[in-house]
Amino acid sequence: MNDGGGESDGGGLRPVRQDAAPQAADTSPDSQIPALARTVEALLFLSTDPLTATELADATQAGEGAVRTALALLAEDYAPGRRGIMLRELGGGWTLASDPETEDAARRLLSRPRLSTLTPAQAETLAIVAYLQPISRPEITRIRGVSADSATATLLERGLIEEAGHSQFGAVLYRTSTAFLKLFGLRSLEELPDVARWDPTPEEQAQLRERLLRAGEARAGAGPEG
Amino acid sequence: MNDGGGESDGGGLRPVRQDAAPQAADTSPDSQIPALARTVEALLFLSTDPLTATELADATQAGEGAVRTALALLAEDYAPGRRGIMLRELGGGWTLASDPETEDAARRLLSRPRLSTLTPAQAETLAIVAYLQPISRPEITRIRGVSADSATATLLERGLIEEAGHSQFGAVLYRTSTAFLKLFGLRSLEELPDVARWDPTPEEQAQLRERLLRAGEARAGAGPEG
Amino acid sequence: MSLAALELDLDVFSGPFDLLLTLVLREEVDLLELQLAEVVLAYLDHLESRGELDLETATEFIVLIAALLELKSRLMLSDGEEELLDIEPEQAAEELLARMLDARRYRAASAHLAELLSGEHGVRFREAPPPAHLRRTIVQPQEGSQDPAVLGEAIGRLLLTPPTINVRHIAVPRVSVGERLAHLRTLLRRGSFSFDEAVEGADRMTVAVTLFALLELYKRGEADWSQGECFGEIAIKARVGEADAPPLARAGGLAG
Repeated sequence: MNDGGGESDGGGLRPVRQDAAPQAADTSPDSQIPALARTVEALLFLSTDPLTATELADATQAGEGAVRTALALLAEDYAPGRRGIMLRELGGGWTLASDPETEDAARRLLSRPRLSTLTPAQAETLAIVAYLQPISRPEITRIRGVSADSATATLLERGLIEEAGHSQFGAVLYRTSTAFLKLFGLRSLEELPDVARWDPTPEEQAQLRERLLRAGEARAGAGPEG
Repeated sequence: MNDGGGESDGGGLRPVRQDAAPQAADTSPDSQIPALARTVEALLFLSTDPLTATELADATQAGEGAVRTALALLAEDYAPGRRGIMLRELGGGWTLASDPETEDAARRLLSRPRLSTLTPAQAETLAIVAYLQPISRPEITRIRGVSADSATATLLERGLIEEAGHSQFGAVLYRTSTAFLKLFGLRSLEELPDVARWDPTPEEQAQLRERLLRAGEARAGAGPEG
Repeated sequence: MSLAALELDLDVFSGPFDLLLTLVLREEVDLLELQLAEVVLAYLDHLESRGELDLETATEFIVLIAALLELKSRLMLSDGEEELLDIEPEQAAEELLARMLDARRYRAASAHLAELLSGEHGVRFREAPPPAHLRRTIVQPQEGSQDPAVLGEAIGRLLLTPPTINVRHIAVPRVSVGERLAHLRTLLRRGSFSFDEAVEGADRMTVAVTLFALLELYKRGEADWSQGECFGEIAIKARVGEADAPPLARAGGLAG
């Protein structure tokens, strides 16, 4: 999913030779860049992976020579040190990347949400896994009444839950991790608070799992059931 | 997550007076943009969500005023029609977007089409969520008069709406997402026109009410036969 | 095509569907005299003659006809069985008006949204995830920084059961879908039966709930039903084999 732009492969940062773009001189107002370069710029901006001149030529329906000229023009504009974004040649293709000098700020921005509190969907999913583990994703979904896929993915990524084998039906099972215990300051799962404190109908006798499934199905409007 | 940042103060796109950023004036080659603007540019490039001036200020560790100056500078550079990328104030913050003129090429390049149409059921469900959020699925169904399940599922999948906790009865509540604001070109929900704008005049309403009432009363006496 | 193009030739009305709606709302056509089944049949004929199904129009039609059905059933039920219904004509009128205004409001709002969306045509955003090395957390989350009560609370919330099915206008349903389901299933063991048999001697409410139960059986693929003609007998038979794949076949029952 995230190829990280392969920013460790060195050598990609070659500045473009200025003389590569002589024909790019156009008659448009000073700071406007030619249409093809603008389109190429947009494509580079939108694409996750580096794009080759051939790919760009196909998409823009322009000749490869014209695309290379446009790239050279952009390379000049996006030369290292000029902007916050740089044009780089990587693995035979072109890609836009943020300037490494901006990385501290980027880290402050991007790593921040990971430390913040859990979203309601994440808290619910985590609670279900914590109290009912091991449990499969379909069951989590049934209890929540709505998909838990993205919450599960985030919890996995944050290392709060982990896989724990497969159910008899082949679904992956999840359990909480050691990191989970640490984050919540618990020595063991035994220390999870007693649900009875928050139970809206404590008189119910059935197992927690069964009750959660029943409530979830009622919420999802699983249809009238006597 | 989306705090709206309160920068709905319009006028965000005001070109900057050069003298407004005296500290940023550096000795670099003519076309180099000031360091803060470069960092802001990089952050806007990296983030998939719109960023508020506050978020940018936190990440860059600069003052909000300086960030706004940098944004104005970038807004000028990324003004519509100048490049293949535009800077826009959308979804409660600032974000970079491709110029619509590059759409044909983008469509050829990217397999994923831009969301361009909604079915009437989806549009109606989205409108109800947009105006009445947070709102549960049963409520949406009540207003539409028909089930909204599949429309809700599609809107969720496309990221236009998201979960927003639970109602007192445990039904999942929905609200519109930042992606919704982005895709519909809105800076905030406040930009949606007052829904009363589409109401019939009070006179028309009174008339309608009276007719309905008379219909009901007429019924009370009549002996209906299916 | 739009629904406006649907021409009707009914006992009490002939003209376009749109006009019919207007007249019903203005009470110039008596809904109680209007056979909604005829409207549905006319629509089906119309579809057949065009040879294609326009989903948008079909959706619109279903919404409108469902609204008419609801309105009509309220009008029918509001008489004679008041004790079942907690609703006065004034209240019904108010509620109906509110619903019509709501529907109209959000339909207009949805048109506005569609316009906004098309105005943004071609504007795309970058979806690439930021490089992993920039997303990596620098500071490890502090041990014990989260309160375990959050988890207990979440479970408590999930244990909440919403109130049972929303049967809006009915104060106290005396018959449950569950009961009627059980009843139908008993009959179904014989292989087939008619709807009339299933509701013999029953009051209106029970008939309505039984129909609902029948829909449920159909949805679950337990039974098939067919109705040879409008208001004719509804024949119900057990479906064997293909357990959970309800066929796309006609679901008969147009009684209305």
